[in-house]
Amino acid sequence: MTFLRTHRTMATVIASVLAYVVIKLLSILPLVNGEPLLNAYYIQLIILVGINIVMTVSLGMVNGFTGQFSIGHAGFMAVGAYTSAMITTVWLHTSTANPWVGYPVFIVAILAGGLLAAAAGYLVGAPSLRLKGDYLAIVTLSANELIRTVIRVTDALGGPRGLGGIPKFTTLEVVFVFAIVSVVLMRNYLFSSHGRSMKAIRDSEIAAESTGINTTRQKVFVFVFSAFFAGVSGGVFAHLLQFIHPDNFSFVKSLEYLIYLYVGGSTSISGAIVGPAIFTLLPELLRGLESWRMVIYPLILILTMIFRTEGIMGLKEFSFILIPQRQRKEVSV
Amino acid sequence: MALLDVQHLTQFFGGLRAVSDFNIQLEHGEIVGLIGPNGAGKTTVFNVMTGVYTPTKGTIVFDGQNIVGRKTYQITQAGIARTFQTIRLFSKSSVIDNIKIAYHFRMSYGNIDAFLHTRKYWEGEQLVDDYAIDLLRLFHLEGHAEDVSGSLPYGAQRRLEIARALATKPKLLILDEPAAGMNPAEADELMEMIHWLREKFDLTILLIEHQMRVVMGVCERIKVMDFGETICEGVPEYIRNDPRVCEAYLGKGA
Amino acid sequence: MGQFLQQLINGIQIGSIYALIALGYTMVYGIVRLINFAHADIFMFGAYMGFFLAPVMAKVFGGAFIPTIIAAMLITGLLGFVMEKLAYRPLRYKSRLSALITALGVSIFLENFCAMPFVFGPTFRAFPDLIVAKNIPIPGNLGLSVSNVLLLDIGVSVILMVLLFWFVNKTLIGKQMRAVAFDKPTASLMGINIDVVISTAFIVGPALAGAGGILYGTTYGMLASPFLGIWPGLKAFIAAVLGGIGNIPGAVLGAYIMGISEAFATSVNSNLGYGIAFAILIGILLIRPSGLLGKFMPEKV
Amino acid sequence: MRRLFAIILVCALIAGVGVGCKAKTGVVNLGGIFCMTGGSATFGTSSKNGATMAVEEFNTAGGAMVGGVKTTINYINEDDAGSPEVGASAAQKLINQDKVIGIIGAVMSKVSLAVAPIAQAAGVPEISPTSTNATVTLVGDYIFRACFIDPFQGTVMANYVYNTLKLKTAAVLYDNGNDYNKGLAEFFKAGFEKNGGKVVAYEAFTDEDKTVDYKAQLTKIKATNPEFLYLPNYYGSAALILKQAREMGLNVPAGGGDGWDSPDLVKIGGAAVEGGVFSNHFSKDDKSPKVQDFVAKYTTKYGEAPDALAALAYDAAGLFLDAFKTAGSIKGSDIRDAMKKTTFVGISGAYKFDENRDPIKSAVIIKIVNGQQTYVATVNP
Repeated sequence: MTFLRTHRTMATVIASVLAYVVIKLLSILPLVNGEPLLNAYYIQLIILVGINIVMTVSLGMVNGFTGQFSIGHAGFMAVGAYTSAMITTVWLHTSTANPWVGYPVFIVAILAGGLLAAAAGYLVGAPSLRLKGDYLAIVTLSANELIRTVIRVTDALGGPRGLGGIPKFTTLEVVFVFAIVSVVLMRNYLFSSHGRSMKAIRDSEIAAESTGINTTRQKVFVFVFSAFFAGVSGGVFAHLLQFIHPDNFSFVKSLEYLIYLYVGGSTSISGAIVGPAIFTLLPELLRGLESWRMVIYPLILILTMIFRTEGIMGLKEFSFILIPQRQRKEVSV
Repeated sequence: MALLDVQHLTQFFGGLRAVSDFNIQLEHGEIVGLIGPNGAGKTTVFNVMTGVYTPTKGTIVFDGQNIVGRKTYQITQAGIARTFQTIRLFSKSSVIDNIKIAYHFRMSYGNIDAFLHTRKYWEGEQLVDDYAIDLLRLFHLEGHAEDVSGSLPYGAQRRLEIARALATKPKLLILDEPAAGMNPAEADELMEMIHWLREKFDLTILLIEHQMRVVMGVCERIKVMDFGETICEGVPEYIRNDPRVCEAYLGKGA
Repeated sequence: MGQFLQQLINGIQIGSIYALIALGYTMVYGIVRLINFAHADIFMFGAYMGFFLAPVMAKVFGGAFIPTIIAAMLITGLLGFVMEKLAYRPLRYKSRLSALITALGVSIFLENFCAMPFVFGPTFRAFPDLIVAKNIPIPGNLGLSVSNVLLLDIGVSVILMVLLFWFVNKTLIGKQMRAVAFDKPTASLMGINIDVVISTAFIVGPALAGAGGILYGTTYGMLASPFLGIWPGLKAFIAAVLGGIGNIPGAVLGAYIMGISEAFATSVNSNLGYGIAFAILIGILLIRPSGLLGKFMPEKV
Repeated sequence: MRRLFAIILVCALIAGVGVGCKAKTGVVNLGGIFCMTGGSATFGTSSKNGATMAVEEFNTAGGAMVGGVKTTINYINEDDAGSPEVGASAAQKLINQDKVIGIIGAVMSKVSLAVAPIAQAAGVPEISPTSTNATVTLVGDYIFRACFIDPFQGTVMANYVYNTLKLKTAAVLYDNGNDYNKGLAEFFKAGFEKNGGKVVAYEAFTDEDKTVDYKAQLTKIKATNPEFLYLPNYYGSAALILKQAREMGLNVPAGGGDGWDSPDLVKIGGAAVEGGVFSNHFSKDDKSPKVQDFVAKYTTKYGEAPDALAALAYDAAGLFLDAFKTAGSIKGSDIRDAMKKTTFVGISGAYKFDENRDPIKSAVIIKIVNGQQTYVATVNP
């Protein structure tokens, strides 16, 4: 137990692996009428939750912890999705390749998608992060729609027909590894000197600047790596759905991530995990209501915000998110 | 050579001249006060010196380098630290994190270490933690290390802001109305602390203050500004008796 | 040349409708610093009110246009008032971003609720002809023409905007609104009832959007679905930011720039007509970070 | 911990909706995926109505015999909200949760393309009533469609305009965000130019139903003096475009594709759409009892005349159920094989699938005369 307390990252990984094993078993063992408890439908939802968690946590880095206001996250997701899909589907026909070739190509492809998304993030962020609050929001939203317009009028990317025939590389395992690695990396960054600088910028940019922090560089860097993770998520998403379309990545999608983030709690990584988990599953849970579901869903959203203004988690974190405190030497007076 | 040499500093905002032809030289180890009625341009001088505004005209040489046109963070890194008229702590961060943030630009690890929590990260964190706790101890804040800084009592917030400024290891510390909102007993403590700071950290201190008792009690030299102009300069005794100062504060004929 | 002028006219027409929506965004923003995403849906609501009320009004009053637009403005004003009371007031002194997410929720709710078969339904609706469209050729050999609908759009927008300027600048409540927009705590110390001012903004803004909805219906003759507000709303919102959000003349200017530039961009390359609005916006904000008429207020250090 | 949370949620999900979908003796599930919420809900509603009607008729007629047991259909309709992602989840639910024997849907190609890989992998036949994108059925051999693909319909109109109407120049105005629009536009252009005609203006707009101002494009088109205006849009946009075109004095004949087929075309467009010609699957004028019966029954049941989407969904479901009956099996592969060999005669004519599981069937040309759809000609492939 001491080990688990002092090595939280390790503990998180072990817990995640255990959770994976449980889910995997539940999806194989015939428990209910000779059928597994978790069928492919649930697995698909779990995978979507995983992707949305990474999207939301990465958005939280910019919006929640650095205090900026970006609402164009789906644009970067689009860049990653299209880049990776072009590599695996159009340039290298991996759908027919064997998995030993396919998976390495897939990994390279989603990383390439992430890098291109990061480049796009730099192009958007570098000039515009000097804008404050809502102005930054509008620029990011516009960039989102510009990216979509470019995809739509580019026939090489499928244009309005979308891009199909993408091999299905995204499995439960892939999403587990992807989500855990991404969240741990971002969590680590947050609990570092750089992460403290992010929060300093959020609390007072002027004070941060006057304590020697190059706030512009820090903001741009956060924006860029956030776009990177969004891009990789896009790649994972494309290889789940096997078909992508410009409409998948409209500003409406960006607003969805905004909802996940603020409902969960924007200044808490745990919140950025809980928010998408609940609000990805909620519309599915409401399927029985037919067209009422999209009436009930926003009502639940509004009530959540009214009664939990700071989001479900507020500022709290699950204990596994926190970095353990080092024992300090005795305080002498 | 003077630590700080400001020559012919002039600052316009649109058509408004906030500061005109301001000059000041600070020698190493001095404590100098800048006083004047509200709107005299004192805070503007501070803001120009710390790179918040770029001056319309004039030169600022600090420690042998011209710092005009540099960004605020570069000036801080060069060795000028400040506090603010209204407290600007990182109010949602813990007290100790406020100090650690000021250490950031000297932190030994980079972005990659931050993502991966490498050995370098852990070493750096240990170093900064020790450093920060020692600094807090000097300001009697160690018991509050993990508290959210916004929840501290006012006096403690002032102390923390000064401690944070010191964590950047400045050569010159500029304090913008450090005694604002303090009662006489607290102000006395502050005066003591300013002297102690200079000795302990080998500082040069420039301060704006409205409480005359504090200014007279702590400063070795005082500069008086009104409407952006310097109206007189000298030791406290001299300033106290200068009619122009009285006039600036109370109006003509007073 | 002829085509150029015709495109200018086209742009002014669509700009007029954007302007009426943009004014609501900017008023609400100026006073409570909230991007009211549901504003676009109030515009939709106004248009549907026109659809349902016009036949009734025609029966009762003989003429339909003026009674319909007034009735729609009253109803959307009421809707705005209720919306603020129920959804935004509980969050007023809490997080601004929570209010934004709530606004998103209200928007999704209005769209989907109105799309229910027993409310407005999801189907296309032919908007009743409140006035009979006529084409008036402009004398000269350029082949230009304007329709009476276009003149109506511009006329109604201008009248409403003039009324709004009068309201904001000359009436007591208008002056109070400006005071609150400028500095809420001080205004409240001066004895201004903030609740009343905010409610007023949430009545006047939506009422203008309601009028915009009627003009939209009259101009285009069709209501596609209760989701029809999204895109005009987004464009109008961008227009408001372009002009300097919180600034009333700015919103009008932004809306016309938006409408005209869209028309011209479309005439150059219709594939890019949609995207151009966003490109222009990014360009302008990078040069003037507070919008065209917005005042840059540096943070006091 | 996080995963634990997910598990709890998933368990809640199961408790909420999961259980209780076991097939009773003699009843099997058939899934439908249509856009019931969002901006295109009106298309989804028509489609759902058509499919529901086909299922009800099938059950009334006695269902099918599966292994000697009389089996009827329980139709489960799911919403895709017009989004590929939501459509994929709906498909997973239908296949894994409800164990459907087939899927009718989706309306839009972008959704069908996300549904198809799932249906294909699970071996569940899917038939889309209206997805015209050629790549939909190429996903695999379980994927069918009930409508023409874009090349056929676009070419039909190009030939008709050039050869029958004898018009030599045309302008095209389409939605570049919609694959159906773009497909028709491209093939019309190609066909028209191949015949020797000239497309003098080829303009686009964006975002189907939300765009309502086409004046900028029309001003440009008017300057090129076309003899014909091809509008491969849905009825809403087509009616609006024509209204605005007529308002600005662009009074040339106009035409489009099966997206025009709705009573709302005339309701919205009024006099502006008078004389418009479009390609369609069937004509309501058709005196065949099958068509008349369908139109009458649909109108009584839903209070409005059926549009093309309703008719095609009705056909798609009918075709699937016919194959199910023939196969006498609930196995996907058996139904698929029966579908491949179908000779089903629906509202839109006799169905026969080519090797890509696209139907080979004739098109009709319809003209709006006095606000009524009037049969003009039949074009065979």
